[in-house]
Amino acid sequence: MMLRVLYFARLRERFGLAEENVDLAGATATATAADLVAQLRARGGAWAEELAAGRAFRVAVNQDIVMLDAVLPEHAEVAIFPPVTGG
Amino acid sequence: MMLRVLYFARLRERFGLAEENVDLAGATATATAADLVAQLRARGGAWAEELAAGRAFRVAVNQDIVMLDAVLPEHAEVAIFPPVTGG
Amino acid sequence: MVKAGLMKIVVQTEAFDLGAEVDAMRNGRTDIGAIASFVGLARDMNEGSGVQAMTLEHYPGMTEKALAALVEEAATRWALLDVTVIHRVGRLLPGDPIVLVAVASSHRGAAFAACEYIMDALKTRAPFWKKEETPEGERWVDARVSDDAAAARWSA
Amino acid sequence: MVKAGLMKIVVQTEAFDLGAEVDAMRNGRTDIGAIASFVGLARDMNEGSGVQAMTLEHYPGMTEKALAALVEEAATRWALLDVTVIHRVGRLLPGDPIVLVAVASSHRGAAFAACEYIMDALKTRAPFWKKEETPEGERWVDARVSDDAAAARWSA
Repeated sequence: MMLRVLYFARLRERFGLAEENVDLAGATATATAADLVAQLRARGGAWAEELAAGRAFRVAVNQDIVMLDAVLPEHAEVAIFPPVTGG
Repeated sequence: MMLRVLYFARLRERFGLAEENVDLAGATATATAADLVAQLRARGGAWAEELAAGRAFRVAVNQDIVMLDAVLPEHAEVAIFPPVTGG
Repeated sequence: MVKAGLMKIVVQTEAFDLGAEVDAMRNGRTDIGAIASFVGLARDMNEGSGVQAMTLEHYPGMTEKALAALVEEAATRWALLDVTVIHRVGRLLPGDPIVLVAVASSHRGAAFAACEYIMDALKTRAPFWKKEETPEGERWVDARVSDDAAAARWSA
Repeated sequence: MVKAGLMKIVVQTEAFDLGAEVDAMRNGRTDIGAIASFVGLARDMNEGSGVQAMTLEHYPGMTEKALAALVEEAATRWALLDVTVIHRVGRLLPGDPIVLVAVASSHRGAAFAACEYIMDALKTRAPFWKKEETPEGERWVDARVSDDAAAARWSA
């Protein structure tokens, strides 16, 4: 399953990457945001560190913030970012 | 006891009077706002009507809103007016 | 207490300029994080009747004193950096601004709360009275029970 | 729901003009009784450090969508006549305005509540991030527990 993945703020800097296409390995129609996060975390280094369980990050699917158990539509735009601090 | 008495808004219109000097009859050092109101009420007509017990009016002594049992200082500026409606 | 010179209270017949008042508050300062402001306007309807115009009367001298007391109370409850209150008097038409309250603080919670507190207190304790011109003639506006309730919230 | 055309949501690098935005809301209307507004400004201090400048990053596309959702929620809770939200991005200096929220309603209670609701929700749900320049170097601002608490009030 192909996904467009975006990173913002501290995560963008830590990963050295603003966006990429990710092929979610072995994904079925019920693949979730948690599956994507697990695959990214397996890259090790900053990925393992920033996306570790218990770290505060947020996931948006097609521009709506979701829980990690949200199912990912094909070709979804998924964004991963720190808690927001605007205003 | 001489008092300067001011009327505002509907009361000013009903009484046909914006301000006057009132000699509070038989006043002692413990004369109160209620004593002044009673003397004005005794004038009858609009005075009796607008200042009747249970009518909503406010009294300020030297520009602070007070209860009717407030003691009146000599030469006080006393204002009697309807509940306020600004803003 | 609001520092001397950092509280502006004005009663005037002229219109006021919200942008200019807020700019004057923040001009040259870098410690203000939040400015909450309120503008109250004359409406064309009240109590089910059309309102063609209104005239605001006040009690010169007491008005300024009462407004200053409300602002000082707010500054006792919340950490405020600056407060401006401008209230118009005289004849106003529907759409005309009547009152401006602007409150500056380091943080938004204090700015919002103090601004609303001052407006609620002003509605019940500052000596202004409105007379409306309607198709049925002139009438003095009655005090609203909802304004008493709004003011009473803050002493809960 | 806020009527089509009566909700303005903008993300921009330029400064905004509070007075002009509020005037645009009330221009030609006589049904608005209250406009509550809020301006958030960049401060020179945060978490005990001097802040020389900050840069605001956002998520184009999602930002506008998230802000529109917050405004629609507010319009479901309170009877609103108009709402404007402007949020700046890019590099800002202490004293610079960051965000503007203005809410028009017939009555002040609704205007105040909706304005504060939108600000609280924006702080926790709109995708903006602040990076501060301090004497100790650059740092991303951490989300504040107090902002979560402020937003959670509204679902009580």
